[in-house]
Amino acid sequence: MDNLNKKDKAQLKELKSPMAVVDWAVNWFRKQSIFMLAYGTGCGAIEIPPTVTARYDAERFGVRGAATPRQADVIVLSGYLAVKTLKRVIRTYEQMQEPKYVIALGSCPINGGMYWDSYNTIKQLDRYLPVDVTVAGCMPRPEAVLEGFMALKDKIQRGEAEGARDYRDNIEKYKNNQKEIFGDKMLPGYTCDWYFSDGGSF
Amino acid sequence: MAQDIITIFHGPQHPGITGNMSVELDLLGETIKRAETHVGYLHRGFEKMIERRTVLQAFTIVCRICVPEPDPNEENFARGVEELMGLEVPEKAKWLRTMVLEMARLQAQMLWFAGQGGSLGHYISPQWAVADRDLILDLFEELTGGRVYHMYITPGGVRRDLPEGFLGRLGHFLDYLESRLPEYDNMLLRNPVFLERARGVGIIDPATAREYGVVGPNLRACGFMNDIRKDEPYEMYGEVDFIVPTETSGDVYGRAMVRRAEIEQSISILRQIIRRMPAEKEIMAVLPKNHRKWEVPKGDTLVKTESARGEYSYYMVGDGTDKLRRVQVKGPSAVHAITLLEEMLVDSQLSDVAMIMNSLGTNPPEIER
Amino acid sequence: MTETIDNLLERIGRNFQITGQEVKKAGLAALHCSQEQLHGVLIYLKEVEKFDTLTMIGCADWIEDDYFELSYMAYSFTTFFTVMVKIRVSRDGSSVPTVEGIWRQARTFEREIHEMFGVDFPGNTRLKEFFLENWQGMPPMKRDFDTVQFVKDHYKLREEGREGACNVSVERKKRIDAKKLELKKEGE
Amino acid sequence: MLFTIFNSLLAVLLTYSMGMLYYGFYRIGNARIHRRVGPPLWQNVIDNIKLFAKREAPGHGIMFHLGPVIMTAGTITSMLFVPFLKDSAWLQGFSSYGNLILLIYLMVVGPLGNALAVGVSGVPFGVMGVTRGLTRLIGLEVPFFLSVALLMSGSGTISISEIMMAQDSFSNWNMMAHPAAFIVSLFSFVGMMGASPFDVVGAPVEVYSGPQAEFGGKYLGFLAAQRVMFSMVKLILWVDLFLGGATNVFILMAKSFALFFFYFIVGAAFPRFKTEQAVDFMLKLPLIIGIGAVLVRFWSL
Repeated sequence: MDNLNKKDKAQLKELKSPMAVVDWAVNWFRKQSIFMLAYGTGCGAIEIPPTVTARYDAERFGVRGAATPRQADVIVLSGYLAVKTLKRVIRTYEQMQEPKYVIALGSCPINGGMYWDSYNTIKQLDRYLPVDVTVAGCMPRPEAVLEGFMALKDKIQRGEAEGARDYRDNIEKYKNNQKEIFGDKMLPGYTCDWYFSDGGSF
Repeated sequence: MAQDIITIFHGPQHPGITGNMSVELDLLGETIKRAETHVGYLHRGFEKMIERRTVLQAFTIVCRICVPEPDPNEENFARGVEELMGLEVPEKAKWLRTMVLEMARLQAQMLWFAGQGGSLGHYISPQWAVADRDLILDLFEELTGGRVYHMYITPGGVRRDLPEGFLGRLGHFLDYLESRLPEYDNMLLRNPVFLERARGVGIIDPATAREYGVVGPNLRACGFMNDIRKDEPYEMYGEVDFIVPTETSGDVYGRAMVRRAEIEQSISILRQIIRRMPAEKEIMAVLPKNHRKWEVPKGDTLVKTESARGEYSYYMVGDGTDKLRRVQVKGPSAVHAITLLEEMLVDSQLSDVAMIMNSLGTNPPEIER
Repeated sequence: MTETIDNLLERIGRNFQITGQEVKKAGLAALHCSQEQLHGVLIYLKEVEKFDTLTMIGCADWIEDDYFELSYMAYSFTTFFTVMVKIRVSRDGSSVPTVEGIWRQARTFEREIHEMFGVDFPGNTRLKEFFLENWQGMPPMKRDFDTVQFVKDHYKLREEGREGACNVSVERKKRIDAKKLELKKEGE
Repeated sequence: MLFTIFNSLLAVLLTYSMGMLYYGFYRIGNARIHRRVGPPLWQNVIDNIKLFAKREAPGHGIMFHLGPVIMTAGTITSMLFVPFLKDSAWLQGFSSYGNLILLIYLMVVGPLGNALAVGVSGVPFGVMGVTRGLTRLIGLEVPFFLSVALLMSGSGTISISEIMMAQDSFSNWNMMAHPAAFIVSLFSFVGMMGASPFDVVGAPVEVYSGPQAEFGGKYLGFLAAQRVMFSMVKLILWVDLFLGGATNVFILMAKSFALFFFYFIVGAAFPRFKTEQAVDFMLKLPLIIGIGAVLVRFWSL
């Protein structure tokens, strides 16, 4: 595989135990092949087509679209999330297979952005979902989106992109936060059953 | 039989839905027996936010109402404020606005082309069209500083004068685009499979179109020659020559042909603008003294702009303070994407949903704001 | 004789009780009438004057005087005139019979106003949840709905992670002052 | 015995690596048509290994697990009944025991396994995709059967090896000897490979990705591997039947790549038909040519 770059090679040399090498290799494959589920939750959706098409060509970096959550590795949430959308996003996220990552585009998922006083959008995405990479900007340019993917790749290679594990470990916290918004109209319990070892429910 | 019908949700996360909305479909086999649209996934409460912001603050957010084509929103908002406040816009600014609106129309049509090809599983057309659209975005970036959101057409004029040599570069781009159009035709619009699929599908008949108030290319594909640019000319549209292309079939193919012809018309309008752009420097009206607090007098007005997908209407109410009492937006999708779509989808096939939604130019953020 | 909007208004005024009328700009006129007259005027506009389309139903909340102003904007494709027919309804518990029977697209506009302002439209077949999901409490577009308070109550605005954030105008002033000082020193 | 097992493994390995190579080319070629750079050649291999390296995969009971297994088994069995080379002991599988008619049956096992698995997953899009696949099969099989029947009656045998052996010189290739059969079979070839305009089964904008909608992780990895191998089996079958077979692996690759290139160009140029339009299309032109050729054939007998 001659497209190992210098950084990768340097990392590889530092590894000592065989298991570490296996982990490293698995992470390398994970980072080189990213199936993206582009969920157009907001304005940023308009910059996804340029990112994956001829001008910016994300496929060069192994990023390609996936049709369904089951096949996807990363969910790209492009912009503000209305409450109604958030529910679907959580459902979609829970359907994805581990290891799974979240990239949030734009200022709105970070702190509400220019919709900070809107009654229908959430202000901090990372209260409800574990976000691995946020790309700031209103809206981020395709270069920035690609840069976000590069950051995610670095994170995967280092083995730190473990948002899904975080979600599993702190499921109570996340579910409570989600409950603050949805109230009694929470997502049905079976959507996250597999996160509870004892089969608990919300 | 009732038990043979399955109900599925098409969207909101689905590659075949144009944006973040969903259609609930009752399917018998693959034939749609009942459709119900669900919107609201993008509702931000713009009208509430504009209520809380002064005119200039609100101006920066109105363009976010419609992502694929933000400029008609700016235009409407600016023209509404000017009408309420009685501002007189200099001629150069009007020409610049017309130019920006036409460029926006052009890029929106390219985006439509991309969607139309993608919805049929023809993956060349999105790639080419989106890449060519990016060249317009580059021009926008040079002129306004923004790629997608420009915030260029301000109440009272435009924000910046032309950069040096801009019109020449625009001309080059138009030449390039014109040379590409035959390829687009060969690739998709004359493709036998496209003809097979697009003809006779998603028909809006003229009476329904009138009754529902369908606008834009969707209306013109039914044989009506209605275009706000011609009917109630604004900015410099009264000065430039263009024709309003029409078709009579009212189906997906007819709409595609109307849009295709509109690309040519936009190119021709832009060429005229390049030729006739005045050299003067005045691009702003005489503005109220206090820039931070424009007081909009009491009164209301309705302004309309023709976007690539049809007419945008803004109902704007001033109440004598520095904030607008109400700005109500009706995007072109609001008429066809909810009730009309539900009726159109009945008895069509699941495979056609994406194609019909694309050809109508359905764009959820402008329905929900 | 060419049709003018004044002639049109005069004809309507002859047939109906209009409480006020004005021409806003070329091709746009407003009529005020009572709620009882509304349907008559609209049917007249559609059937006799050939106003084919309802562009939108505007709604403005005049909380000081305690009424909503509903504007039905009819548009004619032959003369390109828009006529706003305005009625006033009370701010709470008001109900206006639907105009769905006149223009079918009114269904959507009424559905939205019902959700955003709480105006009831008896007879509308699609009057259900539209943009908002599971919304309880005051309709959000009413002016007495305080969106900032609502945001504070329901969502957590980001507080941690903002320590480095600074007040832009203060920072800018500091920088300008520093620059001035520098220039001054250079001048000396 | 050991040799047979080794030979079978070799066949699996060869089809897998050939398939990955071809589909790598497919992605790069498509990217070039799209005027972009495209992924590296081995991107498909990376994707595949990554899918196997995923920690989770959704399960829906035993039948769901068996689906991809049945599909892969169907593929490998069909592979073993297709001789890869002529005049060689290598890569023959069990082709001496089987014949064309058996193979036609085996090739349907895959979709069947898929249908069973998708059925238990309960995903409506998957069920719809399977239905589409079976409907399309009606359209594809008829021209295919016609061309195969022509071929069998022309060569006087139903053994693939013998059909292959009979084509000893270029003028003797079945594509030259039976041009009508070849042309008819090309229609169903494009359809069987799942290229546009017949790619109705997994159309993402219509039925998500059809039968694959619920498969993730290792299941999807199996399906992806199975898909490329099955494509290679079809390519090799066509090489055997119409292009005169191959005496060594390089000729095999050259010939199958020519066919693959044809499929790639057709797939890139066209949008997608609707399901019934695809079937309609198949039952018009190819059927007419096929029936005409059959009539001519029996007239001359």
